[in-house]
Amino acid sequence: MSKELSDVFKLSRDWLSVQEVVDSVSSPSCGAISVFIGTTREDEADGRKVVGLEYEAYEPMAQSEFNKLCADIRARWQSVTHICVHHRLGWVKVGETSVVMAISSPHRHDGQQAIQHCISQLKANVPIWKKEVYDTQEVNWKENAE
Amino acid sequence: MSKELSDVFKLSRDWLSVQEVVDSVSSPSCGAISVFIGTTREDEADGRKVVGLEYEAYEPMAQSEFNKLCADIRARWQSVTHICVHHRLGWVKVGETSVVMAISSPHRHDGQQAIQHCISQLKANVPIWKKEVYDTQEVNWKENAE
Amino acid sequence: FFMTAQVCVLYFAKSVELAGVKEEKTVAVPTPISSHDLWKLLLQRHPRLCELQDGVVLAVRQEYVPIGDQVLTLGDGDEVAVVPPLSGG
Amino acid sequence: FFMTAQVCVLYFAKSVELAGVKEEKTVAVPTPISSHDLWKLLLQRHPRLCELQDGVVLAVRQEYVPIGDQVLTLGDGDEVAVVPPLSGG
Repeated sequence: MSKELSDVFKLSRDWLSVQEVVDSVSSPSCGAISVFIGTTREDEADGRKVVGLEYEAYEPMAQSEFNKLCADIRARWQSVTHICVHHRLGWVKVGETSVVMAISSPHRHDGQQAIQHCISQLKANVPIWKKEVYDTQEVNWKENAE
Repeated sequence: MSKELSDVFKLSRDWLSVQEVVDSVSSPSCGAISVFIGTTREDEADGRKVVGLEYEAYEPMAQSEFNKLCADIRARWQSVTHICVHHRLGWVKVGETSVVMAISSPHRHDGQQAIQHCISQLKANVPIWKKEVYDTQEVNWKENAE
Repeated sequence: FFMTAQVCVLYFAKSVELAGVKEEKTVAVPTPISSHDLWKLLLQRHPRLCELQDGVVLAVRQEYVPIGDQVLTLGDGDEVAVVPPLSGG
Repeated sequence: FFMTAQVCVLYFAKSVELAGVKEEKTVAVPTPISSHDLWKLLLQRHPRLCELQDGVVLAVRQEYVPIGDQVLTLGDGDEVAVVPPLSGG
């Protein structure tokens, strides 16, 4: 059985579809799909309410860092079949999804570890930024802890 | 901010909707949703091809074991907000989804650990069974390794 | 001093095929009884269940009970289930 | 012996606000140059970038370069980016 592998990365100014991301990693050889969904939380900072986030990316470099991340994942968990990440750009209201990622694998353990690595390395290495926008019109550029 | 927690378990003879499961755990206080999707893999056993799986459950006990599992998850990861599991019953063709589960949490680490615990404990403790059905009409009751 | 309870026995998965029945609404069972003796009683009714010997457990009033020394007090209408190895997910 | 390259400098996130510009298509830069000296040169153009001092890195031809002793050989049209701390996800 020859195995096709796909790495799909999309930066989108539209609403993200979980189903579309899941469908793009589905495979008859895979019994397990692990998914992570990140959404913008209701939050307060210094008495100001967060109303949304504004994302931007260094787009071609984001794609090349994603490719490196996929190579790293495949070196660590060789049973990983398909990897798909959709990330929002532009204005994302509180409660909306900013990132959806899915990884398929024949059995679940590899996919579950790989998805954790994928989100933590995406936050660490893929050149994307967000600023919080408050109900006072003020803004604050965020910084990932990890 | 008072926190509503929900534990939803559904046994379904119909196709499962990932979006429905994800929607039922969404919460403005949660930045992370971890999802696991189990599908029936293309497989062979002794030269016979698996065409599908037939699931059955001890339904009221499956619900009560799910309730215990949720209590266990909440004791281990106290930030877990909503838990939802949909599991198929009856005939599931190869390639179709047999289980979808989602857990929401304010931050991702708790949810990611909780979802792994959820699938492994569901397999170990919730009274559901499947038999593989082969292209030869033969069947074989499966047994979870863990 | 022993009494008898009329319990409802449920069979699942491979045990349905081996017992040839999914449910027996009133099975007379002495009580108290060890789970081991309860299993022996079910084996007498359906000898082919011995195929399940390794890995089977019971559920009594929807709680798992391993087959062993544990003593069960049963009442009329109590649900007893034969639980072959699980394979959900 | 030094040469000069005309590089394209890209600014992202907070560095856009501090520099007041998103992109400078042709910036004359000596080459070879250490990444530290390249950063100093950008600070001379846009002094407010010093707010980013802690945590900023550069990207040269879309590869991360920490600010330090590493010597870069630049060519005309090369892309240099100012990369404040990331916050994707």
